[in-house]
This record gives sequence, C-alpha cells and structure tokens, in this order.
Amino acid sequence: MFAEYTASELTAIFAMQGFAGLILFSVLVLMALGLAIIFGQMGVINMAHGEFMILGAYVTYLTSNLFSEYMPSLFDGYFFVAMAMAFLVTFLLGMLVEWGLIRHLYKRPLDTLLATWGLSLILQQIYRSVFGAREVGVTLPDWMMGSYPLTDMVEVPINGIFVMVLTLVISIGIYFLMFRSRWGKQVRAVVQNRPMAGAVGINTEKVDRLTFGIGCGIAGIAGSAFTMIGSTGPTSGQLYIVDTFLVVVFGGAQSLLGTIASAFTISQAQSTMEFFLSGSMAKVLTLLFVVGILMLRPQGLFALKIRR
Amino acid sequence: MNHKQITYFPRKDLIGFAILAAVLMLVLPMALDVFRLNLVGKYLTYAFVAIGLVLCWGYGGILSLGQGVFFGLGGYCMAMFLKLESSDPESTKIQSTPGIPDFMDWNQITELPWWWEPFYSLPFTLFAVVAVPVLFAFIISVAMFKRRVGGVYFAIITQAIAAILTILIIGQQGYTGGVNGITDLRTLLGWDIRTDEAKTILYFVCCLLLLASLATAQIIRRNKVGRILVAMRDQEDRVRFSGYDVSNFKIFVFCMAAAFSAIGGAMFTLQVGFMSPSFVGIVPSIEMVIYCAVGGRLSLLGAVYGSLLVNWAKTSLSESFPELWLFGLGALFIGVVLAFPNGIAGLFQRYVEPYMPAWYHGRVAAKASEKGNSTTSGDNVTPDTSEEVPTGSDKQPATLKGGHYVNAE
Amino acid sequence: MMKKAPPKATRDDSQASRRGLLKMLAALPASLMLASQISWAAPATSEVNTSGLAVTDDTVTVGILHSITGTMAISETGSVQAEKLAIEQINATGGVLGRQIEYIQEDGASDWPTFAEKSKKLLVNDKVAAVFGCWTSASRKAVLPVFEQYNGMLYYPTFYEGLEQSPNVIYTGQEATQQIIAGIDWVVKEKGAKSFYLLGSDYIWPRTSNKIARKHIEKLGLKVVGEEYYPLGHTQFNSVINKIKLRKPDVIYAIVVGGSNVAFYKQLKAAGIDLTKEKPLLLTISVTEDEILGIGGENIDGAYAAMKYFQSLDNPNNEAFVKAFKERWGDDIVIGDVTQAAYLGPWLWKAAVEKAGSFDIDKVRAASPGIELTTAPEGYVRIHENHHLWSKTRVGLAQPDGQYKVVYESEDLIEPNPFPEGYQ
Amino acid sequence: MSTQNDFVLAVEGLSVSFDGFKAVNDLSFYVDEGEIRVIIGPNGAGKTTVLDLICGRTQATEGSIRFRGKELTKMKEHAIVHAGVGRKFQNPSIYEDLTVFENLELSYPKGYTVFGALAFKRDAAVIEEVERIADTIFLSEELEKPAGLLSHGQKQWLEIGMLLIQKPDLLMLDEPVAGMSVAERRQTAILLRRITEGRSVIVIEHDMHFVEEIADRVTVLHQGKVLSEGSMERVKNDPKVVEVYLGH
Repeated sequence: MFAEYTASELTAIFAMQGFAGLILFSVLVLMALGLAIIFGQMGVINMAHGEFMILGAYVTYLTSNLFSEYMPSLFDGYFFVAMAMAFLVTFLLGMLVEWGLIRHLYKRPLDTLLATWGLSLILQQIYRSVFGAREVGVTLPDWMMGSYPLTDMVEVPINGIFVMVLTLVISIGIYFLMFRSRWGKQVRAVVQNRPMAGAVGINTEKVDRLTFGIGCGIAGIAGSAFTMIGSTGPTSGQLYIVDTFLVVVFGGAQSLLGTIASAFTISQAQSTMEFFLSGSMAKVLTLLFVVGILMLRPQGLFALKIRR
Repeated sequence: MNHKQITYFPRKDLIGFAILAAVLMLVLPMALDVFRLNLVGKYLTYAFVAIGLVLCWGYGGILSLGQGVFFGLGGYCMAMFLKLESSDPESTKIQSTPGIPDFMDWNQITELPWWWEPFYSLPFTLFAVVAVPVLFAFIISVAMFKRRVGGVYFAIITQAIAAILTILIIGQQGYTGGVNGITDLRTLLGWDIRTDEAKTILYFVCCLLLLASLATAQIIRRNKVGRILVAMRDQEDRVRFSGYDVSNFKIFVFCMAAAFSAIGGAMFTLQVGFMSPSFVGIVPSIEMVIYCAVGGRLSLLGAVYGSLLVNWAKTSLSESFPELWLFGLGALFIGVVLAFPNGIAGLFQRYVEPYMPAWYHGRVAAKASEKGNSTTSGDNVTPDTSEEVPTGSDKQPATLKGGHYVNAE
Repeated sequence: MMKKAPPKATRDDSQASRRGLLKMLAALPASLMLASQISWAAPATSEVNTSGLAVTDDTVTVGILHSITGTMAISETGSVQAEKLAIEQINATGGVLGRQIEYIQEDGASDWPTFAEKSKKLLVNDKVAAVFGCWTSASRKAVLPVFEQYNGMLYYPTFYEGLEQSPNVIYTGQEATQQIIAGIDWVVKEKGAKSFYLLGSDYIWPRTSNKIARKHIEKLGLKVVGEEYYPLGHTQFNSVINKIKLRKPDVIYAIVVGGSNVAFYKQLKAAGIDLTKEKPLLLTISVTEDEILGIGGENIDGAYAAMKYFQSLDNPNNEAFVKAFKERWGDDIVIGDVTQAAYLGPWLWKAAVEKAGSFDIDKVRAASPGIELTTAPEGYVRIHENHHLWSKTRVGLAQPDGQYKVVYESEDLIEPNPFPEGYQ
Repeated sequence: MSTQNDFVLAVEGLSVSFDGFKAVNDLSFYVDEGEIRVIIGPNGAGKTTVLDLICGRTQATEGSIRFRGKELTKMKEHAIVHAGVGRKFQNPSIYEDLTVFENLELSYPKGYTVFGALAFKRDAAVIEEVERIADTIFLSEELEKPAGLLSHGQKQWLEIGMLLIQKPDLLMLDEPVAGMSVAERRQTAILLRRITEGRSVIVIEHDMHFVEEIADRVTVLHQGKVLSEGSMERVKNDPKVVEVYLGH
C-alpha cells in the first residue's frame, strides 16, 4: 500500500501516526489514572467514572460561558481555571459519594459496581434535566485549536500536545502524592493492612474519602481536557467506561506504572491497527488482544507476584 | 434427623412454585389483554437470564456483566431461522437476489453465507439456540476459570466481550442485519406468530419453559453442586483443598446460566418478532443483573418476580414520567445494594415467613413445637430451607463475598 | 439548550384524566352532543372514524414516539419540539376536521424493542390516528411490523438510507439518493472534485449512503481513495485523519453521527486541516445545525452539507417557522433538517385527513399521494406515490456562528427514489 | 538420596522467590511414615509458604517435592488432594453458610467431578461416615448448626474433621490451636494424637508447650532455610536456634 508514496511522505506519515498513538496514549492514561487510584488502591469499581468525567466537561462549559459573559478579556486563559474548578467540583462530589454510598460497600466490590452504575444513571438524568438532552458545545480559546507545523507534512495538533503535557503533569503529581507525601504513605498503608493502619493512628475513613475524592477529581480534570477532543452530552461518559476499565485491569490493578504501561500498549496497538485496518475491526482486534492477554496473565501486565 | 435425605422440592418451595405457576398461567392471562400479556411474556424472557444469574452470581459468586451476549446469541439463532422462513423467493422477489434475507440483499450479498444454511432446519435451530451460546460460554469460561480469573476481573472481561460482540454484529451488517438487527419475522413453520392467538400460545410456551428452567435450577441448587457453589463462593481455597477442581464447577454453572439466557433470548425473538444487537451490549447486560438483585440474588422465584417488577415499573413509569424513570432505576440499583442486599426474597423471608403457619414450613408438628420460638428464624438455615439467607443474624450477609481478587491475599 | 417548557407542554401529563373526562362527555345523551356538533360545524364522528380510532366529537388523539432518554435523546429532542409546535399551530387554526389534536407522548428510550413496545401501545391501547416519530433506521425497522400489522400511520422525519417503502409510513425526510447525488454532482461541477474519501459511523445508513455515493462517483469516472467506518460513539480519529492526509483526496465525504461527530471535527481542526481552505473539502450529509451546537461552529467552519433544509433558508415560510419555533422553545434554539421534516408530519397528515374527509387510516393512505404543502418551511413539497416527498436539495456552507449559508439549491424538486436502479 | 522412597514426603532443594525475595531458599527435609513433624520458626521464616508449596497453592521456582514417590510440584491442588495430602489453613476455613453436616459431607471423597456431584446421593455410607467423624471432632451435637455459628475452637475442629473425612496420608495443619482456650487446646492435642494413627502429620505451631506435647521431630526454619532439625530436646539446645528464636 505504500508503493505510491515518496520516502519523505512516508516518514512524515509515520511520524504523525506515532504522534497519534501518543495522543491516544495520553488520553487513555488520563481516563484511567483516576480509576486506577480508586480501583487499584481501594478495590472499588466506580462505574460512574465516565459521568464524573462528563461533570468535569460540564463545569468547563459553564466556566467558559462565565468567562465569555463577564471576562471576555481573560478568555484565553479560562481553561486553567476551568480545570481547577472541574477538579474541585468532582472532588467534592466524589467525597460526598464516598460518604453516602461507597463506604458502606468496601467489603463487597461487586456491589459497588452495581451501586455506582445506579449512580451513573442518576447523574446522566441530572445532566439531561439541567443541561438539556442535546450536546453542549464548549468554546475553546483559539490558541488551543489548530496545529503547529513542524515540516511541510508533519503538523502537530496543539490540543494533542496540551493533553500530553497535562497527562505528564498529572502523572508526576500523582507520583509525588502517592510515593512522596504523607497522604500517599497513609493510602498505601491502608491498602496493605487496614486494621494495622487504623491501629497506628491513621484515620482510615478520612484516607478512603480523600482517595476516592482525588480519583474522581482526576476524572474531572480528564473530562475537562476531553472537551478539546470529544463531545459533551449527558451520555457521553458511557463511551469511555469499557476502555478505561480495560486499561486499568490490563495494567494490573494495583500498579500505577502498570496502568501507564498498559495505556501505552493498548494505544499503540489500536492506532497501528486503525491505520492498516478499518476502524471497527481495529477496535475489535484491540479488545480481543487485551482480553486474550488477560486470559494468559490474569493479574495484568504489571501486577506484583505477591505472597499469599 | 432431617439431614438424612436431600429433598429437591421442600414444601415451601413447592408452594412458591405453585403460586408462581398459578399467577403466570391463570391470573395474568385472565386479568390482562393480549397486548399486556405479550409484554409480560417479554419480561419473562429476562427472567430466564435472572435465573441463570441467581445460580451463577448468587450461588457461585461469579458476576457476569455479559449475559446479554448469550441472550442475544440464543435470540439471533432463532431469528435466523425465522428470517430464512420469511425470506422465501416468492415474498422477496423484488430483491436483486430473491430468497435471501432483505438486509443481505441491501448489502450486495448475492448468496446465503454457508453458516446460515443450517438454520433452514428447525431441529438444528432449536439445538443451536442452546448449543451456540453454551459453546461460547464454555470457551470463555474455560479460558478464564482455568486461569483463575475471577471476581471483578471476570465481570470486566465479560463486559469487554459484550462490547466486542456488539461491534462485530453491527460491523458485519451484511451477515447479521447490523444495528437494525434481524427484523420483520413473520411465521414459524407457516404459523403466523404475529396474531393475538399466537401471542397467547407463545406466552404459555414461555411460561412452561420458564417453570421447567426454574425446576432445573432448583435441582442444581439443592444438589451437591449447589452446595459446592456456595462453598466455593465463601471459601474457594478450601473447596480446592477438599479435592475439587473449582474451575470445572464454575464452568458448569456459567454454561448453565448461558443456556437459560439463550432460551430466554429465543423466546424473546418469538414473542417480539425481532432481535437486535441492543441486547448484546453492556447496558442491557447490567440491567439484567439488577432484575436478579431486586428479586434477591439467592432466590430463584425472586428472580422471576424481580424481572416482572422492574420491567413493569419501567413500562408504567416511562409511560407517564419518562424523566423520572432513570432516577427510579438508579435509585433501585443503589437501594437494593445498600439496604436490601437480598432483595424481595430477603424481605419476604425476614418479615413474612416467620409468621407463616407450620404447614408451610413443612415440618412435623412435633418438631416445630419442640423448637419452639427460641429464635426468630433460626429454622431458616437448616438444610430444609429454601434459601441460605441467615436472616435474624445482624452480620452482613455472609453471602456477599462474591468478589475475589485474583491477586489479593 | 432546552429551556423548561412552558405550562402548555405539561398537558401530556394530565392527558389521561382529560381523556377520561372526554369519554364521559361522549357518553352524554346524543341530542346534547348534536347541539355542540352543529355549533362547530364539524362532520359527525361516525362519518370520519369508522375504524375505532381515538376520535371524539371534538378531539383526535395522535402519538409522538421519540427517545427522550438515552443516547438518541440528543438528536430526537428537536423532532419532538417541532411536532408539538405543528400540532399546537394546527389546533390554533381550528384543528383537523373541526377536532383539536391531542397527543400522547411515549419515550422510545433509545432502545429499539422499547420503540416496538410503545408503538404497539399507541396503536392497540390508545388507538391513535397517526404517530409522529422514530429517528434511527433501527427504531423504524423495529416498529414497522407493528404498524403494518395493526394498520397505523407513521410519519418518519429522518433522512435515511432508502430501500424501503411501506404503505404505513410517510417519509418526510429525504431518502439517500435525493441527498447524495445532488450533493456530489455539485462538488464535482462547482469545485472540480476528482477524488473522494468516504467515512462513516458503522451502521446501515452511512454504509448504504456511501455505497450509493461510491456508485455515483465511479459512474462519473472519478475515484474513491478510501472508505472507512468507525463504531458508533468512537472518539479517536487521529489515525483516519492521518490516512486522509496521506491519500490527499479532494473531498472528505463524512457521514459520522452522534457524539463521534464532535470528536471528529475537533480533531480534524486540531490536526491542521482548515476546512475553509477546501483542501480537502469536506462534504457531509449528517451534520445539521443541531449537531453543530455540540461541535462548535468554529470547529466546523468551512464544511459543506447537502440536505434539504437549513435554518438560514430565505423564504417567508421559513421566516415564520423559525420565529414561531423560537417563540415556543426559546431564542437560542437551532433548527436542523430533521426538525423541519418532523414539523411537516402533522401538517401533511392534516392535509391528507382533510382531503380524505376521514381519519380512517386506509382513507388517509389513499389520499396521501399528491398531497402538497405550499407552506413548508423548506418551500414546496409533495407526497410521491412511494410515500416519500418530492423535495429540493441544498448545499450549505457552515459558518462560525453555527449556521449554514446556502450556496446551492437544486433547480427542480428531486424525485424520491428509494430503490435506485444501478446503485445497489 | 537413594532411599527417598522410604519417606512419605521428601522435599529437596526447594526454592521460591517473590519478585526477587527468596521466601524459601534451597530447603530440604524428609517426613517419615506415621511421624508428627512440627515446623517452627520466627515470623517470615517461610513456614506457611512451605505448606503452600507442598499443597500446590504456590508454584515452586526450583526443587522437588515427592510424596510417596509422586512429584507434586507440577500437580494441581485438587490432584494433590487426591494423592492423599490434606491441608488446614491458619484461619479456620470452613463454609459458614452451610451446616456442619454439609461441611463434612462436601469433604467426603466422592463426586469430585461436576457430573459426579450431580449424581451424588446422600446414602447410608455417607451419613455414617459423617457422623463418625463428627464424633471424633466433638461435634456430634452440632451437625445441624450452620458452621458460621460455631465457636472459634469448634471451627478449627470442624476443619480438621473435613480433612479427616478425606482420609489423607499426609495431614498439614497450620497453627491448629491458635486462638483456643486451654481446655480446647488440651482436647486438640488428644484429637491430634488420635488422628495420627496410620498417617503422617506436619504441624506449624508457635505454642511451645503444645509443640512439646505432640512433636516427634521439630524442624526450625529461618529465612527460608532449615536452621536445625531433630527432637524437641535437641532443637531447644541448639545455640543457633536459641539465638534467632527461643532466645528472645
């Protein structure tokens, strides 16, 4: 299929295709990080993850309306405010949900799945009642759309770079939070041995609530960022849920590094296959590939072999 | 001693079955017009799935979020037969290739694919309705359970499988009818399935099959297999070190659940007159779990009532307050999980059964009086009872340890 | 954004009780009723309704069947609003055969079996005289056997793939050839397009439409350089955008639907494909003003769409329609092709009923071919023998404000041809 | 080496590592017919891991485990059980939702396959055996009780009973008296003496009095290796042992 193209065209295309893979990778990481924290560290399956993301997107939408109404001069920078707001709102809602729902279900992971599914239905209907059934269009500052030409052929989408940088920042942030901060130590202590953590004076309930809140908050940021590349409607969140879970499970639930590695594997597999096959078949093959690997390695790619 | 014999149908289960049979076969047909009866028939097809989930999830602790796959496969097998019958060369003569299903013609397929051919035969179709989904379930479950994938991981993987199959069915529209599904099914061996009379007959067929499935599930449940399932759910390692190959039992129960779902799917196709990929997907699969949870995940009869109740609520609520329906359904999910983990059946056992007369419990009078009223419902957990729900004890029901982590301790 | 509906719209909730009241009225002594009939000068119910439909001496009940929950609610909301508006306008001008139209609204919940169930309820239980509804082909295919079995009448508003012609459906949107051929002819003639890249969501309408497009393109001796489908709801289009860049088609022919649309156009723009430069040019048949609301006008600026109606159409009918629509549903609302087609439904039905002098389905059906509507916002339409509409096709150029500028309009009405010879 | 078939169990050169950490390191020991072997050692010495390795719960990285001449390292758990190895867990591992009778019945060695289980009949032989075992483990009166309602000690006995009914040749018990009252502990010692007739037993235990009471020989594990082995008397006086374990 490449016979008819020149060498420079091919290089350009491969470069751009590699870049497309990297964008997809960042998107998957961003989607999955929040879930990886919640699922991996707490064992809670949050089926409403997609709805938290969309909440972040709606917050972005509201913020953009607010800025264009009252502070049009600052519009170029509103996106950062929007992301902060998105984090805050989803973080608070996350804590509320943990308090009202999740904390009663820690011993029953499969039941959290059903309960959060119920929550996702309710959130969807709330969005529909509040924002209408139609998708809303989030206006983005001009500098975020468009592309930066590297060469004649190779153009780099700015929003792609933005997502990549954001992913990097959040990943590093989480790394410091989990492995360098006091809170991270507490979370890991609670995950490893809850009664012991409680005995040494860690307020496990508070840690749980914060962990869930932060997981949801990251979903909110992800949703906010996704207004650049995807749609914002009451049911948009459902589009992400299967992919997100597969990324987390494929990576090995308890390993954040695994989540990142699995996002990388899946994104590269998918974007390569999309290039050579039709979109639907690429999707099917990617999912099959992931399911197949999971059957061979049920703990996921990066799970530690632990002592039982 | 009452442990001497295993009774498959203790008295109170028998009474329950009889009441259900009477409701389905007598009360509803007399009370409802054909339209509503047909709707109930449709709900009952979901009850097949719910029964399978009781065995597989309630007893075996295996939560599948992909039961729609088997429901759909069963339904598609049936639909293929009916579609071929309604696509005879005479009634499809306006097509560029008469004699093949209309959607194939729209997709420029000029010859019936080889794997459609066997579905000209009704016996083969009836066989395939169960065999295809069971085979599929067998492949999935062997691959998963032999590798000890369980709990949450299994749930998520079944979900992914549902997603894969949906995309495939939609993408291969020339062979499957795509997103529209296989529609416009008319006759079964020349018998018009769209008339009121046919709908009534199909309703009764559906009821009979449901009762037969219930009886089968009841036997499995009361059998040693049933006890192994409970044991496995609670202490998988212990079962393994008692010398059982745990995966085989999981495979068995998963295949049984698939078989029930498939029968439900086939009956759905017959009663509703089409099959579409919207049943194979994730959303209906999860909704089917809620039917089971509402009824009580440990109660076969509860599963049937749960399916009827949720769907009836859905139909009537969405007729008058469509916006409220999603709130209602969402609240139902949360409420059942938080407040009534054993669903309707659990409520019944806790609040109604203790007040039932002795004949209902099926004990000799002497025995009942000897036990007296020392505990509220201590009787409930003797081998004679229908459900292993330790009511009366205030601990979280021990029956909810469904989720095993693959790599947790 | 959907505004809270004015009190009028709450009528469907109180429907049941009101109809109960009307039934009681109907049971009043005949002499009393006679008096009221004379005063309204409407034909007697026994004359206009011989098949037991829900028609009383002063009302007739119809059904509205769309998804107001689930993934399709995004698209179908506009149709519901248009149908309600048309019904209210008809009522305000005296109703149909002297009877006010009442409607029962049902939710298809984006689920095809639910559509079938609800349509059956409307026909069997409620005995509605007509149903305005459905959006996706799948929902129409699901309800079709029900309408044929119980002999109902469906007014279906969406542009669709064709290959169907039911005596029980009036198709008020365009079938594929009407929309596609005129559009492609236009880009070939006006823009000198030579090569096309076909892209769509993976289901029957885009696939069939692209099939017709491909046949037509090849018939013109031009080239299709790529054809590709993505699952519904897909949100990552970077790979296909790269492929498009590699193949350098003159035209991207895009039939992406739903939420995928938003992702596709945003990513297209981000990848540096400026549609206003028309290199390549993008021609779509799936993005109406409704969809642009979600995509954002600035992201689709410069794309062309081929369909029969744009909100910006400049004619007195449309001006009045847009004004009425905004008054009823709010100022910031937009109107897309399907919404307009849905608006035609009740009017076409009214015209057919009045021509037939009866609500009976068979008589309405017999009267339907040849019914014309000179007041249609899109201009003049006429029902063809095959139950589709004769209509014009226009090409619009998307503007940053989310509206289309009409750049071309077919000279004559295009004949609907649901079973195009040589295109299958 | 050549005489390993005389032993019931021969563990040789056994190693397992978890992500680089060697929990068991080149371990060898032999258990005689009819012997009660007690394994002791400080926390993290790898005691439970050794049992896990023998019963197939954990896969060995290296080495062999031969039971009556059969290599166990490559066998599945249930096959190891069928070969005659029974294992009791540290925490009582019983089926709380089933009755004592059903708990024992499930362990009765019949109907191991799915279809075997479907065809399983609760016949006289089963009932007789269950009642006999229940008598041995002091639970005759509790047969109809849900196992979840038993006391902690009774649960431990029940699990031992569930092993006995399998008639294993090698019984492995992980801390069988942990959490028991003094009276229960005494009864357990009697129980263990009674059930070791005709079979070998490996016990992990911390309670030194109990160990002295029952052990034929003692193996001391430290950091995944055998530190010392022999009679309780000998082990107690081994200076290495005193240093790492008893001396504290």
